[in-house]
Amino acid sequence: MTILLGLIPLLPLFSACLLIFWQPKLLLTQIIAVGSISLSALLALILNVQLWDQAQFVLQVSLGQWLSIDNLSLGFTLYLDPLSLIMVTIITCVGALIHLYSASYMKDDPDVCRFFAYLNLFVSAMLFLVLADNLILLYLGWEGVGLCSYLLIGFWYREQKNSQAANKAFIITRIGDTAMLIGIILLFYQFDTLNIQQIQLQSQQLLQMDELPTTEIISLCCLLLFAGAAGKSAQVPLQSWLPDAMAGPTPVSALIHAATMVTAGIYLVARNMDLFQLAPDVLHFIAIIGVVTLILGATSALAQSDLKRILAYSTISQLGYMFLALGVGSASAAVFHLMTHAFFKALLFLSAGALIYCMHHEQNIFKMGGLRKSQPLLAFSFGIGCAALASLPMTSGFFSKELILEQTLLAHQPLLWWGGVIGAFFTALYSAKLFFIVFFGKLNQPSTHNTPTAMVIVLMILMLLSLVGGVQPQGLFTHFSAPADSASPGHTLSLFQHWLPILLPIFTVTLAWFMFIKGYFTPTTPSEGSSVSLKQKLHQFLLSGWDFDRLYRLIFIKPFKLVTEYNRRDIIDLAYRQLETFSSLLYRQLNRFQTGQLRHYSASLVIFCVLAIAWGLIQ
Amino acid sequence: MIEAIFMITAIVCLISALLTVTAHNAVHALLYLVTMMIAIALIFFLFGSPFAAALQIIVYAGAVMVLFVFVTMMLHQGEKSNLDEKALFSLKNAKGPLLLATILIAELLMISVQPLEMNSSLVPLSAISNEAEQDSAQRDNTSQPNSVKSLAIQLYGPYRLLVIIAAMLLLSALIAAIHIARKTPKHVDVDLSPEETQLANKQQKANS
Amino acid sequence: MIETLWVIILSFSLFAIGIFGLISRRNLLFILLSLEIMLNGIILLFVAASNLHGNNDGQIMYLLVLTLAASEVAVGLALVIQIYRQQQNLDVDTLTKLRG
Amino acid sequence: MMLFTLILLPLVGGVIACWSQRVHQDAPKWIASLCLLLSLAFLISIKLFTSMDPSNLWLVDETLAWIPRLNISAHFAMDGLSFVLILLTLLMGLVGLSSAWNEISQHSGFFYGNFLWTLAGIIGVFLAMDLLLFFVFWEVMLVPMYFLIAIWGNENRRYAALKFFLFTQAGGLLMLLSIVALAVLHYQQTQILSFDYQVLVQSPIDSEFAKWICLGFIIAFIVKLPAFPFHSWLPDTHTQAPTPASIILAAVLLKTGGYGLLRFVLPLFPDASQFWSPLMMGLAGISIIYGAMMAFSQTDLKRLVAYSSVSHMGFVLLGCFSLNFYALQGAVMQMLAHGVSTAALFMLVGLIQHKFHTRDLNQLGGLWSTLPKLSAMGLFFGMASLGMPGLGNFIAELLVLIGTFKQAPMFALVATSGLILAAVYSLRMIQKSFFGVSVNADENRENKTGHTSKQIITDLNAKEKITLMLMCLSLIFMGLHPQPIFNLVNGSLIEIASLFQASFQPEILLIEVQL
Repeated sequence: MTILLGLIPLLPLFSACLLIFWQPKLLLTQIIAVGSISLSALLALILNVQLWDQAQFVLQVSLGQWLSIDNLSLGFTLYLDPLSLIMVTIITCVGALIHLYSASYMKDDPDVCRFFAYLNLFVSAMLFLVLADNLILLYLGWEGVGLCSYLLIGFWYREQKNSQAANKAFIITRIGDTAMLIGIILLFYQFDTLNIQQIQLQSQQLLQMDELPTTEIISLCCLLLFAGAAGKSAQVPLQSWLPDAMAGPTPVSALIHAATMVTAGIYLVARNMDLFQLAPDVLHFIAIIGVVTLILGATSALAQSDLKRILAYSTISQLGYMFLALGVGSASAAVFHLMTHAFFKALLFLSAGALIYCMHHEQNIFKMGGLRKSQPLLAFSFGIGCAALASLPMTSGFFSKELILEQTLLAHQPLLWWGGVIGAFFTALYSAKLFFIVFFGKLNQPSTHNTPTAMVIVLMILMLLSLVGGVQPQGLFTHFSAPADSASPGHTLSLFQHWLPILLPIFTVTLAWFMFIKGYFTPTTPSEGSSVSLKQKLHQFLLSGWDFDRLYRLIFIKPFKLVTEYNRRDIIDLAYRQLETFSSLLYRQLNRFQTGQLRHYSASLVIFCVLAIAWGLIQ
Repeated sequence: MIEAIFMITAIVCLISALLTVTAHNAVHALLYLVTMMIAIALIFFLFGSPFAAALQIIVYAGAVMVLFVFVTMMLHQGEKSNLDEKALFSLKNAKGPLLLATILIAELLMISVQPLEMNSSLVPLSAISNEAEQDSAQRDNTSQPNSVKSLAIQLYGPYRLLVIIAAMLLLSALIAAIHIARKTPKHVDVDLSPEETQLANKQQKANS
Repeated sequence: MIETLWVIILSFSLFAIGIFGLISRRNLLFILLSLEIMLNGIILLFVAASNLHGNNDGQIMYLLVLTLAASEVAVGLALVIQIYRQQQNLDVDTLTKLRG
Repeated sequence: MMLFTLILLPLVGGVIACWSQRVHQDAPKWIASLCLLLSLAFLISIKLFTSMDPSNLWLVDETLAWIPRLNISAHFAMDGLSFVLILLTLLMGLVGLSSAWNEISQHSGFFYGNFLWTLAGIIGVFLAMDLLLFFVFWEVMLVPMYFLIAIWGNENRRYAALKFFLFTQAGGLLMLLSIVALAVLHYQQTQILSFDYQVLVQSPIDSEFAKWICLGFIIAFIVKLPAFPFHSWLPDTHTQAPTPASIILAAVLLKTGGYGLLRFVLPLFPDASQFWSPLMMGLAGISIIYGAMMAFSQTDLKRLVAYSSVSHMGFVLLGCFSLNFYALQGAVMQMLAHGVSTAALFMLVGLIQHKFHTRDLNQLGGLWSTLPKLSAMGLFFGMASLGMPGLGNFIAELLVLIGTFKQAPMFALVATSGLILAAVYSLRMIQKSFFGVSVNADENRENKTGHTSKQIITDLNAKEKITLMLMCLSLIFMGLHPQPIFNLVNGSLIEIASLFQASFQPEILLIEVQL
């Protein structure tokens, strides 16, 4: 069975190398790419089936020794336990579906082979990340994923803005990764090993001891690890790259910016949950960040007019939910929401892709109206996706989000709970608004060709998953039977707290319907007059994702550019060139003494002798 | 008695030196210089080194000064160059060098006065013959100092290298002088008057 | 007996006169002449010293200085002739081609 | 005599190459490559056939009489560290050769002669155990490099060559001064007059002068390894040097500075280097940040890569002076990885300059559409230079950071921010040269078609593809399986590290050093 585990990450890697070096024709690339991913998906499912009954299992396979100096010894060992099994299944299944989808979506693109090579490389890096047994191997997967997202966002490299978006994504995630690297190194000095399991064991022992040892170093490590997670999963300080990352092809956004890469941060925190338990204030900070991001994402999604940017902001807010769940200590709720979110967000993105595909690359939602009749399938899939997003009852989104809200309540965090509820309200509002604008109202642009069959199949499967995904995998809860979950069994939810999350989505959807009928959802035209109304300013503020871009440009980019531009000719080099000019100046001065007059020379000779003798006499 | 002779020759020497320096006419200067050299030769004689005196007269006054006379003869334009000379040098605009020279004399005298309080005096040849015997022993059998014989022995004894160097020096000076003074075609012919030189140049341009 | 002091005074003054001539005169020939005067001053000292110490070193040195003076004059005068050929006058102040 | 022949081979090869130009136009190329391959084989054979007793640190150790009166002997010795660096020299020599294959046309004999003499000088530097012999080879490797730059360089090559020579020469003289001072002090204290490293290392001198002598050595090596205040010769030299010369310069000549620090400064002056280590770590931090910021603002491609290597060598300096076993391993690894990645980058930039006759970033662009293979390689090596895990540079920087965090967290923090800046400038380089649409590729094709036929720009030819592919594989090998290199260098670094950490008990000291 361990060989299967070993094969899962290596298969996409082999196919990626094959595609890079061999660059076969279209059909062959599709077969290799989709084949390898679906094979590893199959392997993952097989593993699932075999390990379904065992509650607690650990599978380890070593692919080779990486480096061992003094007491730092790292190896390429893969570690499988219920958490990483779930992650592997999500990644490989969603990945396989998206590969199938993009096989037809990208078939008329000239360098398809490069696209599939990057996609395969991405999936293998993600699998290494999830299956890593030590933090440096995790970091290897982490950076590999960052690299592939950079390559895929900037896939259509001809437009300048695509490669700029790719640069922005890579640099912002790189900031998070460097913070994480510092955290890893500090962890190495704290626990003397980088093996994740040993760190968890040592932190559990530390937890048993009543007096907690040097907590501020451990909390610093946790904070830095969270910074890395925030970078990768686009949380508040480092989230401005995700909306711009929509410049890449839609399947890329579906796979990377909805299902897999952005969840790496959550996996990191979930995997090191015992370590984070040692730093309760960091967990609280994570929860706060989660809520802030959740509200930011939801409100900004309201003001967007581009279909994919709305979905990007909604991903940010759903990730905020997951971090909220992690912050209150229930990793299982977070991972469960991660799973459901992966399915319905992938569905939303892929149907959006199909929509754009048949509206021949029109992405502004106000230009697509009344597509209910011309695209019934897309309307249906979009409907299910939006329902799951808005967490209408009986959809998978409902179960996971409601679980998160319940966990926040159990963890005695009423304030955060209210934040979550407000977020849920806004989420329901913008998803309903999106659905109504795109599929109801008058038809102003006919959709030409309908979606190919491959895409339809994928959409069907994803619809099924996002509906039935609500059933919680049995293994998940036993893995995380961490004490925090059952912290306060006695505390029961008050009636109001129990029913509000159930009724809220239905109420907001009807509210949205009325607003749509009244025509509140018209695009706010920017007024020419100097006096920009408050509504205008608010809309602009939300449109740019709470203006983080302008803030960063002001604080970091402008001074950095100013200093580097000023210092282009290297002040130090200038100093050495001054040396040169000084010596030529000196030459010109001394030159004036050589007049060429013979009598001057002899006179100066005599004067010198006179002075010398005088000095001799004085001594 | 020797003291008196020395004093006279010294004064003659100084006056003639001063005159050579301040003379306007080149030939006068030369002649004054010759008299100075002869006076110095006499002083050498007084010191009791006849060989040096003879050499001074023969080589220095005789050969070197004659060389000077030849060159002045070649370059002297007669009256014109005397007039030029007046323009080139006049005592009133030579204040600076005069001042310098006097300071220098004063300093040199101050130096010479200090260490020599022990007024040793130079003894003419005959008086010192007795002390010479003792120190002549270490030197190889020089019969008596300052005689040409002992000079020659020394010259070709310990100092033979010096002789070779002097010879080399003279030889190189000879070659250098010949080479420098050689008349190359593009030079104007020094003994032609200015009009003839233009004529020569025109011819040269014609036939080249 | 001849007072050493006087001899030194004589040679130093000859030397100083030579220097005065060297600096003040602008005609190259006269500069060479004053050079000769300086040399004579020095020769005087050499021979006086040789006599004072009773050995022949001074005279040998005199011989060397003599050869030096002779060769120096020869080369000097050759140069004077060449300069005269090019400049037609021997004024030192006009010969400034070698300035910096 | 083995090591002496190792130096003699390139020297003699150079002479033959230089002479052989008269025989046939491209005879020197073949002779040079033959000579390099021969010396590579000789080096490998030395390593394989020498006995492997772990107790004796030196693989090969031979002394020849040189100046008996001053007890100066031509003492050559090779251990793991110098073996690895000589291997790098010869490999980069071959890479330089392959890039010079069709680029150097006029009087190529003299070019290959100089090329091989520089390599001989560098090998000498890595083998010399006697301080004066070290100084001799230190100067010997400069002179041919000066000619390489001054004759075959780009537009104002004389200025750059002179600047390069003056900087290193000044450093060298300072080193000579400190060598002599060291020998004299050593003589005063132990009555043995010797310049030999192995003798000097036994009895480190303990006088307050030791600090200043150590500083003399450090400055000489910092000028060569361009650290912050003395780096301004590198960008000019690289922009004006021909591609093979700048490959050799970047890949190996900078490493002589790092090697000098490891070999002569740390062991000879243990307490003095402890005294200087905070200042030097500060300088390293500054040069990392300064190099990165300067690289960001450059428009000339070669200057950009030059400043990036200033930033990378800052890591080596940081690694050397954090006096910790991990950091030392990291520094050596950084020297190797940086050597390979920068040599490749310079080769690519040379190719771009050869094909487009410009190094200006603003005129380049959209290379991916015209030269896909070259751009793919450029992307790979750009990623290597920003420290992408899985490649050699990352391992090196990781180890240096681990070592430095233990010793001085503040400097390590500065260095990690250097990582971010590294990403910034290499992404800018990749984006401005490979992505986007070529700014004037279309215009200059139109106006050029007037007189020249449409200049078809060919992608990489077979030879270049092989060299670059080999370098990619070596970087990946260093990234995923660096253990052999660590084992090779282990012996000498334990020696150095044990001087500094009293508590450092290398339990793996006795393990058998195996390839």
